[in-house]
Amino acid sequence: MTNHNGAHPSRWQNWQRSIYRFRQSGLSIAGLAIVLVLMLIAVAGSWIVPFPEHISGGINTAARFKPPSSLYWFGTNELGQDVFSLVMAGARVSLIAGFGVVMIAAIIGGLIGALAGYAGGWIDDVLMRLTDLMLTLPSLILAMAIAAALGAGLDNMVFAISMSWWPGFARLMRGEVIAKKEDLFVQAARALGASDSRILLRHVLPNVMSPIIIKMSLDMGFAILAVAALGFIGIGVKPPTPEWGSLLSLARGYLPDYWWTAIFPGLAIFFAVLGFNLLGDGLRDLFDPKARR
Amino acid sequence: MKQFKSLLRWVAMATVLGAINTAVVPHAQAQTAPRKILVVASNQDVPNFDPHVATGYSASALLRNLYDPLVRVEGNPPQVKPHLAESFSVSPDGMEYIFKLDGKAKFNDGSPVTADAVKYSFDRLVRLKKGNAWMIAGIVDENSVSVVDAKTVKIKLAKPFVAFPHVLPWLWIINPKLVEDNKGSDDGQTWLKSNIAGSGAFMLKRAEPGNLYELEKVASPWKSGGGNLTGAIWRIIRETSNQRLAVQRGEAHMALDLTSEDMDALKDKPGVVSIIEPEFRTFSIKLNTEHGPLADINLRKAISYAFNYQAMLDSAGYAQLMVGPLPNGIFGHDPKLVVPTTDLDKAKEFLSKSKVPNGGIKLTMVHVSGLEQQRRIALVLLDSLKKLNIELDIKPMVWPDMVASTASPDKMADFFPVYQTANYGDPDNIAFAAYHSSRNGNWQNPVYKNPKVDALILAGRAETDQAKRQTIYLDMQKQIVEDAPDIFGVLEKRKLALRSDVQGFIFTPVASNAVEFFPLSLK
Amino acid sequence: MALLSIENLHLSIQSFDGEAQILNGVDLTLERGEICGLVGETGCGKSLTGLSVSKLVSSPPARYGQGAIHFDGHDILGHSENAMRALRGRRIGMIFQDPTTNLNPLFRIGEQMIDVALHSMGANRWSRSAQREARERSIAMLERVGIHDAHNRLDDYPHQFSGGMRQRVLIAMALIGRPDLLIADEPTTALDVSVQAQILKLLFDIVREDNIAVLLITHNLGVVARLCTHVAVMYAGRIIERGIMADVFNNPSHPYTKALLGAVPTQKTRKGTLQGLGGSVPDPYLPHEGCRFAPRCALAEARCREAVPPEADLGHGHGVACIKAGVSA
Amino acid sequence: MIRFIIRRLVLLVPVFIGLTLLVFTISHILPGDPVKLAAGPQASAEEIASLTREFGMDRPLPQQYWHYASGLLQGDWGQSVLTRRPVAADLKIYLPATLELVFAAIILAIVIGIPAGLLSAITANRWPDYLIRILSLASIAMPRFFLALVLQLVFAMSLAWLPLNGRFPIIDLPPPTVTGMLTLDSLLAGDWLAFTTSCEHLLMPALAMSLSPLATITRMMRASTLDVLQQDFVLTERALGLSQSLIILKYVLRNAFSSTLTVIGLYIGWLLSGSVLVETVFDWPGIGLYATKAIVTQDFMPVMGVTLSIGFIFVLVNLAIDLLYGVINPKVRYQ
Repeated sequence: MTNHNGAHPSRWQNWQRSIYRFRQSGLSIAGLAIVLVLMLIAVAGSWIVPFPEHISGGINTAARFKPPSSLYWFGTNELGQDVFSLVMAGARVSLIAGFGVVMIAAIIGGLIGALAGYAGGWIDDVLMRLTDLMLTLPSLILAMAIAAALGAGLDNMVFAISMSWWPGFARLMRGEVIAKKEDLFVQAARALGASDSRILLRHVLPNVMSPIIIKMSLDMGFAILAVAALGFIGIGVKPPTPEWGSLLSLARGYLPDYWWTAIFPGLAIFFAVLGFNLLGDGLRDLFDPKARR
Repeated sequence: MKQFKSLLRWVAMATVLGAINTAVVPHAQAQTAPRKILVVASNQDVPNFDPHVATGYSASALLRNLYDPLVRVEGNPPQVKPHLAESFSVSPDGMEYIFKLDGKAKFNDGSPVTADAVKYSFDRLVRLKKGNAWMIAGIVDENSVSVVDAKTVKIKLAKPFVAFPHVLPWLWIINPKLVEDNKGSDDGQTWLKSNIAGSGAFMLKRAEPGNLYELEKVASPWKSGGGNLTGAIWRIIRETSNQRLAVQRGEAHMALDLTSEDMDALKDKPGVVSIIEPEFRTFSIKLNTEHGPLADINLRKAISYAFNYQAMLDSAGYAQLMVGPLPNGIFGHDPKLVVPTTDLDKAKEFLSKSKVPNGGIKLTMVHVSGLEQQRRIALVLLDSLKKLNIELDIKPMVWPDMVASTASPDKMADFFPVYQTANYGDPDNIAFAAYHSSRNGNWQNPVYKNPKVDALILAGRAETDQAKRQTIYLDMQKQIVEDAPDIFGVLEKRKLALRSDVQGFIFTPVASNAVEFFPLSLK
Repeated sequence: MALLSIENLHLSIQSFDGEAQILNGVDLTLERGEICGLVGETGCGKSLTGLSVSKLVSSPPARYGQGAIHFDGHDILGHSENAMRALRGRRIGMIFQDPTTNLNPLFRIGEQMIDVALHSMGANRWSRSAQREARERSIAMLERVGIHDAHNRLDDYPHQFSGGMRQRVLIAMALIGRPDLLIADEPTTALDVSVQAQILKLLFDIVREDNIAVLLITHNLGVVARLCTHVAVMYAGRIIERGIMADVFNNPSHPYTKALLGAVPTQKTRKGTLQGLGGSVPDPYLPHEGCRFAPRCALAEARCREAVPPEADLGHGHGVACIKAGVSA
Repeated sequence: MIRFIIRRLVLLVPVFIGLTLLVFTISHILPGDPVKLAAGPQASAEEIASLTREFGMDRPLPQQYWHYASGLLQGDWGQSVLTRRPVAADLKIYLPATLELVFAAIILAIVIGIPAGLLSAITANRWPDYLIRILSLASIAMPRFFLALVLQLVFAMSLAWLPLNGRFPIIDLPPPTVTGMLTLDSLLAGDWLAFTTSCEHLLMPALAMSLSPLATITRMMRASTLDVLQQDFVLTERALGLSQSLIILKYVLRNAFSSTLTVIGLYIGWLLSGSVLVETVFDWPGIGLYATKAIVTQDFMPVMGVTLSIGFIFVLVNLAIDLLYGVINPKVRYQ
């Protein structure tokens, strides 16, 4: 792809073009904006929230089921807690839980995939058959079973979901490692007598990071959705954790009269997942444009 | 542009064609069959139909209509009414009961209900020691029941029990011939799990576990009278809001598990009758008096005074605060009893005398996961304990796990919330189950034991003189309040919603959600 | 009046890097029975000229600046898509380069042939008799292009045919509607040499029998020499020399034509005497005055760079767009 | 073709065995003791022991697995420790309900997704395309359970156009069970009213479940249609005068659809596993609710039964999709 002045496009121009493409699609920018706002809320959470005491379980039963007003932006719930504060606090919970799921899955899946890809032979077959089998099993039901067995608590829930989430990363990592394994610089490193683990860690892994990062950003949205789904079914959530899924599930009984207790947590889940999806799509176009939309 | 329109026409046509096979037809009103079928919405499934094994209000409701007990209980305050036994007499010392069986009573396979059937049923109940057997534990044993003649039964109690007639409505009579034919190796339990051998006015017509159970009226019920119902459907609807909407839209005639919010939503809806009545159904938080920080009486007192009773009442909606261990209005209840109220200064005072004068400890509370009311009370407790600088770790658990955790004091959490539904309108029911040390290790009274209180309870059980019985229970209540084994909670009012075309429903404050269909009819 | 006459056609394509001026005033005429070879280096715009005749260049991003394309007297640039559909397949046939990608892989040959035949007959797609008639015509046409046992082969899929056979099917499809004009864009380039000769011979027998005008777009001067009646040489979106094939090939006037012909190795060429042509095709994105060949032309002088050289007529249709024409290099 | 099918079926056997092994090990690794729970609180030690023996929990793991696997072959999928009901019987009741929901969702997703993707590709970068793209991005992010609630709120509660929940008005008797799917059974019984009522009950839950696959099918269809439009044969077909709608709806559609097919197979698995969310909102007695109840009481026989049946269905559906792919794409058929 030679351009006007015939010189081969420098790395900087490639970047410039990708940034142009990223900026060009308004959706990716919207995604980035939502994710940044989400992170801001998650970090600054309890300082910027009108009723911080409600987050840790404080109640005010005198003000039960107040509709949205200037005092309570999203109205109050069955115990008089400010729904806006709970939803804001829920951002931190969901973000951390979602990130936890994606991180654990990436590590476990990454290791298994790297090992399978690099070792090849029967190790590859065994590990990949196991991964394929895990993919055929219903992930949500497995996650529920594990979470219920481990007992209530966000950490158990995150672990349970990541147990059925890692196969995706394993497959991706295996494909990337197999592709990079044959590259010249890896052969050269092996020729220089580098040990297998050194090659894998120093040479191969750094070069497969970008597809992994893209998948992590894309999966973040769906991880948040999975955490909310489990919360919705009521497995693994310990009061007073303000987790969006459980907030929505509790508020189900108050429809249609106290609609705000359900609608706002639901919208929060929707926007968070939408934000990460848009950002993920944008990043995918940024890093490897040849991947089909 | 023209060519683009033709393309649109093609695409639209393809979509319409596709949509036809998921036909969207305006809400065709399924015309109700001429039969009169009562639809009851409940969130509790009925995994087992064996009358001597099953537990839970939904099982009691269906069994009550499929089988018959010796006597029924009806009205407010609950009165014992004849049923299989047309009459019964009690010996002066209250130890011997003689029942005269109704001549017309017959099982649904045609064979008459004889004294032998009654003995067979009681013996099986005592033998299995499951289901409602706990109600007559230690009172009726293998040789209590004897057959006088085909239509007369004599029951000699092992110990005096004033409220015995009130317990009988939950002890059903089974058809010995059918059960013997299908005895199997477990005394007929497997067969009776999903088959019926009763004399009730209804038969089990259709069972879709997890979805619905349909009862159909027997061709010629032996008991005369009753409503014009030809059948009833016990429909499982998990979400209380869905139950409320089902009644609102006429898809169900009764909803049994409504919350206060549901009742508010139903207030002025056409065709809906709301029933909000006090009932002998206590809710309190048991404290672990034997193990852990709460063994210290001063800490228990401090917490009892720090607890935000008003917040609990607000979140419970249609309810009233309990005054002491016994439900308000029951025989022997002392309305003037002095019980802890939210008083932070007293709480701090007791706290300073306790082993942890400035708090700084972490206590645990378990509650049934999915039970909304208990979750709210747990949060009220968490908020109240903050004032004493005590942290609360709330653990939602599955009911079987919770029951298992009450087996021994060290396994039990610091706080253990308990609903106690009176099966019969007598103080002994709550007192014995919730405060007698023989019940330790069970979820009703996991750990609390006080010999003085045990003696008072047993005395109350045997005392036939009403006035003396009254003073016994007054002393008992004072002693229990002094020991502060529980945080006394609320008496939740029973919240039911009926369609206006349901007739003949009489509210009975005892297990009113176990609905009896026989007297009911539909307009 | 000429069957096809392209007058001063300008075409530019909008893209991310700016607007590329592809055609810069193309003039070309074609009569029935004439076979005109349109030659030029890759990227000079000859394929786009072919596509423009049948208005297959989608706009946007393409834009016709000025000029017109008269087919049978009507300017097709003004035609609507439906009007063009009436011409395509019935009056104008087209063949493309690569037979492996020009047949829909998921449909039987017969299905595609019958659809094209139905269109060329203008018949109602759903009538039974029209379909039977279309099937007969397809079989006849396939036999004519040399596909034996066409009756059974109709139900075969494209991947069951060799490259040559597939090109024959495409020829049959293009000519089934008995068009007046055939535009063949590198019809044999993708085939191997042995098959090329057969296909070309087949194509031109039919063309001569049905007296079809042909615009043959190719970069293979040997093919033009053997088969074409006329030739037009294109450079950077403009026809710089055209005329009867013999005139142009025997005494090329435009330096670029000379260089092109010079680059073709013949038996007489001795080792090492083959001269290529320096420089590369000008960049369509940059504005340009004067003769576009100037930067690479040995005879170029100041005048060449000022104005676009008009087309001079050297007698019986032999035109050349170079002010220094006739001067031997 | 037949050889191709037989080879694929034979390959399934190791997959099924692998599935049973995996599910068995997972359920045994999980903490929690269902027998003690089922025996109930008052159960004495020896009663728990007798129950453990009855369920064969005391035997070594490999033996337990062998007993379980051989049982599977004879249709004995084990017994729920809590309700003592055979899992196979429960699955026979609950599985068709979920399958009906999942297939209705997939049909909706295809019927709406394919034309939407096609339209979006044809009108690339014009308002219909942008609208469809934004809607599909939003619907991928929309949580099914929230959408189900909103649908219920709007169409059942306020507009009362559609029934609130459940599979069939319980007053009327459902049509005789043949496939267990009410819509099909009522068609087989020729009962038009039953068919329309069961469709009404099916519409909202199916819509709530179909949103994500619908959005993905639309995006996949758009991408593959755009690719196909670049192909040479489309230009040839235009050059030969075929009408735009004929080219799009016949020639481009089949090519684009064949590459979207694989996504549909993957989504069936996703829908089966996630149906519990929609079933909870609409009280749809499917395997989702059944599994949740079993999970909450840690009764792992039903959980294994549900997980395995979903796994088997997923594998079979994907085999069917591969065969269908062969039908559409002749080149594959003769390899």
